[in-house]
Amino acid sequence: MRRWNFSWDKGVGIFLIVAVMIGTLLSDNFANASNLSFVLRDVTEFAIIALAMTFLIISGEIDLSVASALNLSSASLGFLYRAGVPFELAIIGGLLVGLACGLFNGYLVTKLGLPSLAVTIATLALYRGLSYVLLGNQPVNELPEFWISIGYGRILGTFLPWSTILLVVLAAIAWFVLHHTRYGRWTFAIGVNAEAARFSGIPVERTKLMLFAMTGLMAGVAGVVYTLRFASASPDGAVGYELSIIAAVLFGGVSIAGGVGTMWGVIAAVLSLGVIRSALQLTGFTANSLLIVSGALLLISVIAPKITEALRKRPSALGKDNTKKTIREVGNEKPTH
Amino acid sequence: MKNRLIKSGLRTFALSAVVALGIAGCASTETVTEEPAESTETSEAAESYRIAIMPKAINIGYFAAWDEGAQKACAELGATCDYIGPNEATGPAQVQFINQVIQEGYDALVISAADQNAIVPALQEAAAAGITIVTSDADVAAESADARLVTILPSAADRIGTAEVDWIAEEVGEEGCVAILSASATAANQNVWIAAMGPYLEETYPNMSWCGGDLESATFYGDDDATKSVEQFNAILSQYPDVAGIIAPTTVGVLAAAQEKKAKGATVAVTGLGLPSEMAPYIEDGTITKVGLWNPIDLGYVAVYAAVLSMQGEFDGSVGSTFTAGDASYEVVEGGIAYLGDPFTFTIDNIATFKEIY
Amino acid sequence: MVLSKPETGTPVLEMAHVAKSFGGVRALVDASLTLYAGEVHALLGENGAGKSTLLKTLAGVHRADAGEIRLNGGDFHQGNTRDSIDQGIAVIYQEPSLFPDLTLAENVYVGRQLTSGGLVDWAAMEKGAQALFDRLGVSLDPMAKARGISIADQQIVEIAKALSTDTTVIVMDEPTAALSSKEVERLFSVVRNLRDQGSAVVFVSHRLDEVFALCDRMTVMRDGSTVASSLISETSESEVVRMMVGREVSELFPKLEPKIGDVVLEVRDLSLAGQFSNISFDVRAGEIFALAGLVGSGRSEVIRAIFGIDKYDSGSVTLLGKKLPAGKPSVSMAAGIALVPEDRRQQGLFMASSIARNVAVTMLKKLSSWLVLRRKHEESTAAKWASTLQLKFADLSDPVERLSGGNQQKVVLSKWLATEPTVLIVDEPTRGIDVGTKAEVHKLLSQKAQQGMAVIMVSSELPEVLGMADRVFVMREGEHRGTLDRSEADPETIITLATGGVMSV
Amino acid sequence: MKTFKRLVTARELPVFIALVAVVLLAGIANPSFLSASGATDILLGVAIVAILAVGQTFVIVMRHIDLSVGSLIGFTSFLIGDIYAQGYGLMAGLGAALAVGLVVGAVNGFLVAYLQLPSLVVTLGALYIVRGVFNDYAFGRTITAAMVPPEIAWIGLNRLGSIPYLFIIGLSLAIVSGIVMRRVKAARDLYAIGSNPAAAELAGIPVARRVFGAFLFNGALTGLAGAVMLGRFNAANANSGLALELIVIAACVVGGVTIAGGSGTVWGAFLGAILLQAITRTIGALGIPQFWQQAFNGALIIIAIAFDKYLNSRVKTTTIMGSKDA
Repeated sequence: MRRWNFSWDKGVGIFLIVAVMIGTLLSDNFANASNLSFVLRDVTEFAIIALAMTFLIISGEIDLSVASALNLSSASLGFLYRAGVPFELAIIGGLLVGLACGLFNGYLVTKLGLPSLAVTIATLALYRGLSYVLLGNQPVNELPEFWISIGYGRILGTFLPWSTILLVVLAAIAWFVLHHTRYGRWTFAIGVNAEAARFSGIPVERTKLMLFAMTGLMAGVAGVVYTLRFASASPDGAVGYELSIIAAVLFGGVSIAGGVGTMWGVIAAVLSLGVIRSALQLTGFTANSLLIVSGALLLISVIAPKITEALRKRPSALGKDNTKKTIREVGNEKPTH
Repeated sequence: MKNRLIKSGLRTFALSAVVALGIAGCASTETVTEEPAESTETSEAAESYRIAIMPKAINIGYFAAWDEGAQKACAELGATCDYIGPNEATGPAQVQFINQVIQEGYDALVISAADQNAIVPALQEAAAAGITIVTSDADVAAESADARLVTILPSAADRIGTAEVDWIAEEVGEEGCVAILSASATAANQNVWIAAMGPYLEETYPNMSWCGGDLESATFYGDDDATKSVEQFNAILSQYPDVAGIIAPTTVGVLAAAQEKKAKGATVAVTGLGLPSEMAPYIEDGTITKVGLWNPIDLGYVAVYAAVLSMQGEFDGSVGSTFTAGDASYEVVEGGIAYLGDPFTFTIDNIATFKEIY
Repeated sequence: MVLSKPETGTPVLEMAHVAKSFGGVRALVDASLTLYAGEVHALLGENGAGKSTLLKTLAGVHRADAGEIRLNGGDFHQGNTRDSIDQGIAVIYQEPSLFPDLTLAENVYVGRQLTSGGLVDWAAMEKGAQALFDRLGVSLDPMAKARGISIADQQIVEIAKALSTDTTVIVMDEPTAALSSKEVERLFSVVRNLRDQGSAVVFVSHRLDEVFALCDRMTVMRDGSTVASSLISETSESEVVRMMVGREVSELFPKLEPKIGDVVLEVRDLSLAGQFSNISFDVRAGEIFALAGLVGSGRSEVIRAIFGIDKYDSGSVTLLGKKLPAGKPSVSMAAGIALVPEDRRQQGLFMASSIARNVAVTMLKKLSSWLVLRRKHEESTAAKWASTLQLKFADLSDPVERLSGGNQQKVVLSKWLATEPTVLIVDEPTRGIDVGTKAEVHKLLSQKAQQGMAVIMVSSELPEVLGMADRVFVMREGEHRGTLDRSEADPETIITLATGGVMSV
Repeated sequence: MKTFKRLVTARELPVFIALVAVVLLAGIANPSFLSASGATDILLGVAIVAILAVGQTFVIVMRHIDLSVGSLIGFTSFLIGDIYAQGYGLMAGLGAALAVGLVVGAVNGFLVAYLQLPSLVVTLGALYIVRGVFNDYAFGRTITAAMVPPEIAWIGLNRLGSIPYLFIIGLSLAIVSGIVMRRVKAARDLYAIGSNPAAAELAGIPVARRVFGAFLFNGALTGLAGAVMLGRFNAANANSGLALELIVIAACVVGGVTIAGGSGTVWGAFLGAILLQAITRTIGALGIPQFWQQAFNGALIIIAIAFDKYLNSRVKTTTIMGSKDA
């Protein structure tokens, strides 16, 4: 017999539905195809990076440099294009730069054994700085019309942005890999107990390196999407996205302590935040309110499971649950029992 | 003060309640759109236009004055104007609000572009949806000028740049090296002005130079952030100990420079573009002799007129066309630009009056 | 209940009819423990008998639902851990809980640092800790950080901590589990010393030989209740075992007749700086090959290197004629080596994950067709092994942290047996497991060996080594000291080789 | 001898050496850097980050983190000016700043200590909420020099010899906090908690109360530091303090306060803040182009962390139970 367990990711799914319903009730301009396309387009870059960040946080690591990596990829694309490289090649260049950012983070964390929180605060500054080195004070604009129309336009005859196709494909892959392949299992196992994972023959360091690399690559993909959507590459784009992305992932039920989370919870969370933003704007709240709502949602996402847990105290022979989850997992951890 | 805090607190609570309970009722408790302008009855407006007034960011004081002018015009024209925008001055953040403008079917959008490129596709989409777009205070890139009807700018770019050079020349006795404390490296306005300063200083004042030998070495970026601007001010002093004057063509930069100059008792002359209300203490105590700025109230005011007149069919934004706002008339010049005129300067003589205005 | 005649005088501690439930599970039903000053009192019982819960009630970690606790004839206040410490209860847990970033002196005084004038007095703490270390006969630098000191030293620091206050009761929860025999002897002399000075010591151990060597009295628990309490001198090992398990354990080491085959694993000149050097041996199919030696002699390090957890500096490991790369557990695993590690909770299991996931983690590739992981196969595999090893559980989706220690070890064994390894390495396979499960594990290892698996066993328990091994490879200080056949292996020879000739037990 | 040995092995020493090296390097390249005014620059610039780094150290040694400080200090700096401008005076403003700091610290502390929620998530939420409330409260208004209480403005502008008062405030705070963390029992508990949380519980340390207390202290300190920030800039707006949290954490990390908890000192964090500031300034003094500045900062933080790791792994002996990766 299976108990139906309430888990936060299901809560987020319900929350998304409720948010859509409230938005529909409160604003005539909310529930239509055009608004949906705006919401989808707005969350694309966040969502693409969040997919990779989900893996990373589940494995017990974190990457604060993603927004800078996104921008460095965008800046590299612009730099190459301005230098006369064909646009298609420049896109590949941007993707490779994103990948390189991720690999560098991964190298510092897995090979040198440095804590990812500290490392990626440093590379946050480094990658942003390199964007300035590449572009100086000159943003790149006048990108090829065709590509901009892909970046901003919609699929002919529909309301769906082209970038949504990319997002759906990437999300499907991410969901499949996380929940239906051994690589996903490895990710969870490493997050629950990295040492036991190593003793179970899981290539812990290689997996983590791959996860950092993938996060960098997704930042690169997001960087390309970002460049096309805003028809320009500049050194100061996407500032501060990193905390928003991490907030979205955590809101989606991924535990900062590692080992817990679902892909669809994260997707629902990213969409929820887009929907709420839209609903708040359309009902006349200011941008400041969105900050408050984001913060409140984040807190609720960690408080709510505590409350449900307290409500149905499961019988446990261990007595007091002493697994206190803190930021420490970002550094090193040695659970004591 | 107390009321505001309580209001903020209540709003936070209300928002949290919406989130926590997922109930609908609260959203109607309060909204923070601008108070509708006092509806002075107007004769000329047969229909009431809805116009979105979008600053680079709603939290910047300068734009409160800009919005004041816009609201005044709206009241005169019988239009309904909503002051909406992001809380961070970036293009991508602004795009989300341009989307809202499209979604809510506004008739016109008056916007100060936070990013000269990033918002262009969104503006084009808005234009395609039939929205009249006027940029004011900050324009989109010249290549994308067709994304808007017309732009209202304070003065010709070269004039703002050269005026600032003239101010600093006067203060340093037309001698010595000068550095620039700008906003962000990608700030379009500042970059255009700085470009105009470069050759002008070299040609007009033979005994003056750019610190470090060229414009690029003399330019520092404070990112319109108080902390960073102060840091960069100090970087200028330590890198060029002989610097005679600093031009800060940004309200954040000039304020930071004035404060730091006063704190350190530095002798370097400082001028630039500053809000009189913010700069008044420094002008009054002699830290700063002169700063300049156009009147942001006028910028907002004229932009709303341009938008409404165009919707009424009385103005088409083409080069050479003219329109009247209040008691002044404006002509559109090459590039689809209408200029307000020379920047105002503020000194000890007039600061007392202007600090009360904006 | 079999009660022996009480000692004279009032008991220091009386725990009577203590009961405690967690949710619906009754961990303690009717537990009693009486302790007198100047005795070492053994608390015995299988895992899950309730020993730890009873001690944690005393330590202030848990609060009893019912029952009476009296200390020095007065009421014992059941508060938090602080309150218990203040009342003179010191608990030394199985895994010492020091603070690696603090100095040894501060570790001794943690939570109640010495002060003068309201400020922490570092000089006094250094002096105090030094005095305690001297009294315990160890040379430790009180101002050195605790990070990196040996487990034996950690235990000494814990004891120093207990001695630094007016402690009336010292509880030691399996203190010898990770100690070498030499260190055990040092510990015993410290404990006897404490007893002679009038302390009451509660000693928990699964090693009956130690209990009989050290303790004066004992209390046996089973299923949450106290079943017996008597003088050690009035009982015997077999009687104690019977009381603990509630039945006769006829065969603790059910060794089957081995069928030794060809060499499957060749280890040649394996060296790792500071850990071990020039280790060479062959292991044959069907034999149980024991690595014996003191803790710290490099046994665990050798098998970690063979499996690839640590990268060795030089030498080679060859499995079935194929050379294995150094430092690659995944390759070793695929080639047919399995390692049941020493530290079950930290290295062997994903405590918060389900039983099924724990069992399946080593064979995710086999359970996948192309890329897709087939969950049905995962569950059926787990179910198969659970029944093979007679695992006691409610649901395969339950987290393993809800299982008892013995059952947890079965999960670890399952996950490795499921890979059908050529060589199974087990490191302290029965540490902290109750007697009943111990016999089951031994039987399983014997069976697997008989079926042709090569088993390498690291064990600190001599009876286990002698009872199970076909050959014994003895190490001392990282070097090979001798290899003994089953016929020539006896405690004296092994200890002589392991200690360098000095007999210590 | 023993004292000397302890001094040499102290984690703060390399930070200090690096600082001296950086200053000398910059001084050789650009002599004005070594002048009194050059030093004044760095000391003035570092005051805010240094104060926040001191408070953050209390939190990080417990293996926790407080991301809400940037939003909070911005809010209270605005609040002090605003309340003064409304005519309620300086003390009312400081009182309000302290109260807001205490409330935010208490909420963070309660959620982390008593509900045992992860501090990263809790304080990230607080970062957003405080910034949102602050922006809503400020809403386009700015605090100008005329609205700054004159006492605060005076402290921000003046110095003792060539040492700015703001730095003296920071330094005194660091000295006092340093002594507290070394010599006060409750503060020693924070190290124990960060070093081994489960063992701290068993050792009878009131873990929850200490964690709550540290967050409360950091909140109160950050709230009051709003006055320092106001004195420093003589102005405030809705963006004050934006993104300061990561700089503060970087300063702690550079100063040897390890993210994993249990080790590091207030003095180290203070030195770390000065080192970061000096490096930023050095880049300018060495004539490295503007656009390279941020990249250099990032690279230098990486070097600092890697160096820390190198240092620790040298000190650490391998344990029988296997060495742990950091």
